[in-house]
Amino acid sequence: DAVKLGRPALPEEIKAWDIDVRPDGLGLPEGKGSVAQGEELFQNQCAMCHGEFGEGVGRWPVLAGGQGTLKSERPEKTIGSFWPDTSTIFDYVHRAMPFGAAQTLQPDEVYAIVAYLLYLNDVVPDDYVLSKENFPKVALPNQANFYDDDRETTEKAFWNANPCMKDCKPKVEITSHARVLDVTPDAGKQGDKPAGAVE
Amino acid sequence: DAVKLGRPALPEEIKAWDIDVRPDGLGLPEGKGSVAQGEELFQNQCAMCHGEFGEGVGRWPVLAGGQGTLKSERPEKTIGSFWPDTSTIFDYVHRAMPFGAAQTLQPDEVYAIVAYLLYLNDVVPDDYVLSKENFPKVALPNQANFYDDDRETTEKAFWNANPCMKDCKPKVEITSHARVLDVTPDAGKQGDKPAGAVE
Amino acid sequence: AAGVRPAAAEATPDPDIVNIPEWTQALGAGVNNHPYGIPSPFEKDVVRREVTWLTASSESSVSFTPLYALDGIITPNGLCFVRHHGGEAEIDPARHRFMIHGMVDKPLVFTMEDIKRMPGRTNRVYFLECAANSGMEWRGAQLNGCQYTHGMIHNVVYTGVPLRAFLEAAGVKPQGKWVLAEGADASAMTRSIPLEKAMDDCLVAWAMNGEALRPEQGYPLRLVVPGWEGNMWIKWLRRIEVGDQPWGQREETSKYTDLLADGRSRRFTFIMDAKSVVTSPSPQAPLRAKGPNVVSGIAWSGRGTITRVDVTLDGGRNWTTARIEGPALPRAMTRFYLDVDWNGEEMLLQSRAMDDTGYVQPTKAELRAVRGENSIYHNNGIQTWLVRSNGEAENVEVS
Amino acid sequence: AAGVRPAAAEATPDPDIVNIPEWTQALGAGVNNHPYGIPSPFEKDVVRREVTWLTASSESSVSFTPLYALDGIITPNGLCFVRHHGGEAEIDPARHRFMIHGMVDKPLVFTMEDIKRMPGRTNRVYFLECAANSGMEWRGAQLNGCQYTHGMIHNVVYTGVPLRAFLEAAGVKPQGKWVLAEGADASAMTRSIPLEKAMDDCLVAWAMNGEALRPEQGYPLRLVVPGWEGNMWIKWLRRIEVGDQPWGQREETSKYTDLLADGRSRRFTFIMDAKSVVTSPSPQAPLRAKGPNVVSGIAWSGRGTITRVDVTLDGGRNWTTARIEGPALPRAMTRFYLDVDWNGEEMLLQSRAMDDTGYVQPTKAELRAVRGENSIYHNNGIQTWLVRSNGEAENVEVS
Ligand code: HEC
Ligand code: HEC
Ligand SMILES: [Ca+2]
Ligand SMILES: [Ca+2]
Ligand SMILES: [Ca+2]
Ligand SMILES: [Ca+2]
Ligand SMILES: [Ca+2]
Ligand SMILES: [Ca+2]
Ligand SMILES: [Co+2]
Ligand SMILES: [Co+2]
Repeated sequence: DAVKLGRPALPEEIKAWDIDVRPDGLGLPEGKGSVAQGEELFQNQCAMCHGEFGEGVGRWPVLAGGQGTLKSERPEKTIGSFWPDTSTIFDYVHRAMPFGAAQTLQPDEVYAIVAYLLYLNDVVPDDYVLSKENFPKVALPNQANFYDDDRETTEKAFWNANPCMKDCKPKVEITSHARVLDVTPDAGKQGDKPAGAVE
Repeated sequence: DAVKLGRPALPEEIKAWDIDVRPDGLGLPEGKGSVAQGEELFQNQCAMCHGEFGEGVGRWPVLAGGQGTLKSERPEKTIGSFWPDTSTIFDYVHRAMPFGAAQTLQPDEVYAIVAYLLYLNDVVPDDYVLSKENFPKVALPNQANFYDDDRETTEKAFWNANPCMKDCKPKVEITSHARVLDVTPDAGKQGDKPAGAVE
Repeated sequence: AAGVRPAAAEATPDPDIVNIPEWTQALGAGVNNHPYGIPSPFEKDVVRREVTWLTASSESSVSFTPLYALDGIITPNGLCFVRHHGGEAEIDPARHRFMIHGMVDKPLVFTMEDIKRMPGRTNRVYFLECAANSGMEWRGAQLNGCQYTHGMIHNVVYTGVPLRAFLEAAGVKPQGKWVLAEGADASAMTRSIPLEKAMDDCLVAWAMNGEALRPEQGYPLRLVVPGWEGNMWIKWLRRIEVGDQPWGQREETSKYTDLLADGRSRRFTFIMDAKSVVTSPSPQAPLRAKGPNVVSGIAWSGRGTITRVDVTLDGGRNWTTARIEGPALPRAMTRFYLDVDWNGEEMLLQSRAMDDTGYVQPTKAELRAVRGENSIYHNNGIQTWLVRSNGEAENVEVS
Repeated sequence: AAGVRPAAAEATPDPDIVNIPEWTQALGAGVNNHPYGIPSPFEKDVVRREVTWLTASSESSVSFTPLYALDGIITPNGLCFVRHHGGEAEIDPARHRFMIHGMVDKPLVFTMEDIKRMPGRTNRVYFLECAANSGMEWRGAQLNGCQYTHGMIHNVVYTGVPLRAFLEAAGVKPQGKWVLAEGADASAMTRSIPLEKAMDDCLVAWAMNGEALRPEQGYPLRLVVPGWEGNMWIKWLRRIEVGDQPWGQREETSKYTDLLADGRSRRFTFIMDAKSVVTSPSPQAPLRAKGPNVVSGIAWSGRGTITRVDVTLDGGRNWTTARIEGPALPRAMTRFYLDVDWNGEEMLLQSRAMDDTGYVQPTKAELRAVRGENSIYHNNGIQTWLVRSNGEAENVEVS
């Protein structure tokens, strides 16, 4: 039998929470905004962290640039260099930005900011106006470079019933030492900052 | 092979900690004390909690009396009415009393206090002097009434492969309600004190 | 208290859905807000509780586990019941020593560092129940809440080394038949334990639920005596002596002996028999609505593994076997559930545990028939909660 | 740092034995000193730690589990690592709602009270590992301590109801293939999860290690996604939407995709592969003496149960199978030990986990050969600690 718990969700309630936007455009609200409008909003509400041109201030995230770096030693993963879907910008900025005042932006404002971020990433020209109608047509440059988890085939060698137990190598040498020797923050002697980053 | 951890315990170290006294007298230190000496010590260091005659002050433990109550609805379990072994008085008073100043009594003082507690419990006369030498001869009245765990035979019926599942009784009636309805101390309405006690 | 409300659809949108709450808009505290975390302020009532009028002093008393608010099988360290006889020893681990002596070839002293270097370290989940748990209830229903009737139990994962390893390192002489375990607190707590048990499954443990023992649980070292009376699990363990007979200590003569109706007393009743209790609903956790509800409870046995728990809603006339959910390990607390659809009728709720020795938890009447009402210890009788139509529950006994 | 001292007999009696310590003489604190208990003051360094320079703000950062000081298999709630993207939401449970909607017959709203009344409640032990755990180490040894290299993992018992029960109550339409899970915090965290997983073993959980979830772990409600990336275990869970395709959310595109050497990226790499690490000795837990010592570590696999862990002392030339001690449960942290007799020679310590699918934890070289060094996520390579003759340990890599 059916569980008699919970109650029907009202349409207004679903609407209030159902703010996600999918790559195919499902979930986009009515609205539109231009690069120019987006630039103003961005400079006022976003640039203090992400930089005037999305280049990032200090350790705050970089949002633009980085094209051609993905195979390098220091990949810069931005909207233009890495993200597959335009919808993600809309969805994420609307749900979580500005950091500290989430979900305060109106649909037209989000459209405008997304237009500006696309412009900063060389995806649209400076007179672009983004709207619900033209939205799904805007593809991002790196979209084709994502593929589904294939570890079970490409890493098949890691399934290995009998790993070596004795005399597995002739000689062992140390190839790398910890870069940050004294990381325990409360022990007083802060070491160098390492190369990596927690994302 | 033998574990290479730990180090030999020195005789002085064992002596410092090996303070237990067994029913057969093993562990008793040299020394002695009289009922009269014990009385003085007890009045000074013990009576404020246990009462002048071991009758207990407020909720502090009763140490004397209670003979003949063990089959009653309110058994009073004291040294004289319940305890099997004299050695336990010596051992416990020496290791744990006075409450708050444990292990401050000297052997002669403990002998004297034990003598006084035996006197209060009608086990020895008022001129008794207890010592390491005469110690094991003092048996306590209830000693014969202890026997080893026999649950596996006397409670054999509790091992019952097929307990009743359906129509196990004709009728069920409530025979007793919680005496202390509102026990949660921080809810403000403290109930009556119950009959039992946590020992 | 409880107010039973019917399940119904809302007519107007719920403001807690349509209005964005502050925690979805403004940033919350940073990740290291509490380097050692604490519960939500909304859980402030989930605490151990002492019943001050039970004892003369807080240093020799008990503070009970809030079983009614807990679930699963692990007791969080901060909520494990506390029973002291001389207060909480606050020990500097660098100054703590552990000695093995008596009828051994080679008396030994270990530092905490030595102990953590011993081979054979292991991890085991065990319940620890005070023999006096439910002791107030021998003469009839007394305290209104499973925190008080059954809250002298906890269940954690211990990390330690078998006591056997230390005994073997010292070399037990052939005459050795018992050990005395002693604590370093102000009660210098002692208990005699048969050598057979000491060599079987006892652990010398320094960690519970992954971290160091809590001070009130014996930091830095505690003896683990699986399935046996909690009082034997010596906290602040400093000494093991091997001997040829028991020591007749206060806690195995004056206390922790079981006075029967005929005036005689059982001693050495070490094992904790199979037992169970419904933790919710219960007096501190009333039902709040008709319809689907979960009867949740715990079962345990010092003799082995819980194999089955039955639940009755009608005071023992008819029983249904409950679901055991989560690991069911030997001498460990086991969680059971029964999903019920409650129409608001009064219920007389009970649970009945069975273990892999075939032992079945007895009724209180069955227990009293053998033991009378003066035993204080080892009350493992079946508990009854009367659940009224308004959802409130009360500790009662039934015919 | 470490000072290795020889084992030796004392010449004079130890003052910590022959002098009665204060805690054996004077009464300690009463039983209800801390109604919710806290660790010993001597354990004050066993805390979560943040590395502030890793991130721009503490509200989007990580505080690491002090694995080097823990043992057994359960992580105490106060020490479970913390990863937030918008700070710690402090939610009033009376105002929390859980909604199921999208491609379902009947969209539903549940209160916390409703959820706790659902049939099918269960308890399960699972590890939760952040996909970025060890992410700093792709380009070589970086941080000196397993708290930092491996401390984005914890392991607790969850109490909850299968997500399936809620999906079935709402009635998933045939087109439904994915669900979106969303949190109520200031990041409104979202992840797409295949419906198959959602219907398999995911739980909607409200308790961890017996008590309510901690605020930093999603109080009052969290999604449990056994064996999969920690980021998917949505905290402060408020919504499940059913759909016919994934949502391409920021945390499954910009983040939690694995950039390979050829510039392409794997997505939907949900499962956490088998992995292990020696937690002691390690840089924060040096050896302090020659002779017997215990190598202690943890192993886990998102694919199933850990069946074996091998340990090498010589950087991988020769391996010995370690003892697994304590419950070894599917998708749960497992504890292993190797007892060693250390003569003071330098060691290159490693551990290698195997699970019941036959997967063997790879070396870092083997991983890099397939993935390069830019992946950030899913670094489950074998960790090496160099233990010097003075007992100090350092994070290194070997040929
Ligand atoms: C106070 C600093 C701050 C402000 C102001 C701010 N952001 Fe952010 N932004 C962040 C942080 C921190 C993150 C990463 C959050 C996390 O860890 O999940 C972020 C992430 C982002 C991302 C995703 C980056 C990535 O690579 O995944 C985008 C896009 C973004 N912000 C856009 C904006 C926009 C648009 C605004 C203004 C409307 C804005 N931000 C205002 C701090 C800020
Ligand atoms: C401040 C109060 C106090 C003082 C002073 C005190 N006691 Fe006690 N005594 C107690 C308490 C409390 C207990 C029970 C401790 C426990 O729970 O383990 C006790 C227990 C005892 C017992 C065991 C009772 C039983 O039934 O098991 C004996 C015997 C005893 N005390 C003797 C003495 C003697 C002798 C002295 C003085 C040298 C003394 N006490 C001083 C409080 C006190
Ligand atoms: Ca949607
Ligand atoms: Ca430092
Ligand atoms: Ca002795
Ligand atoms: Ca009250
Ligand atoms: Ca205690
Ligand atoms: Ca977190
Ligand atoms: Co007993
Ligand atoms: Co991944």
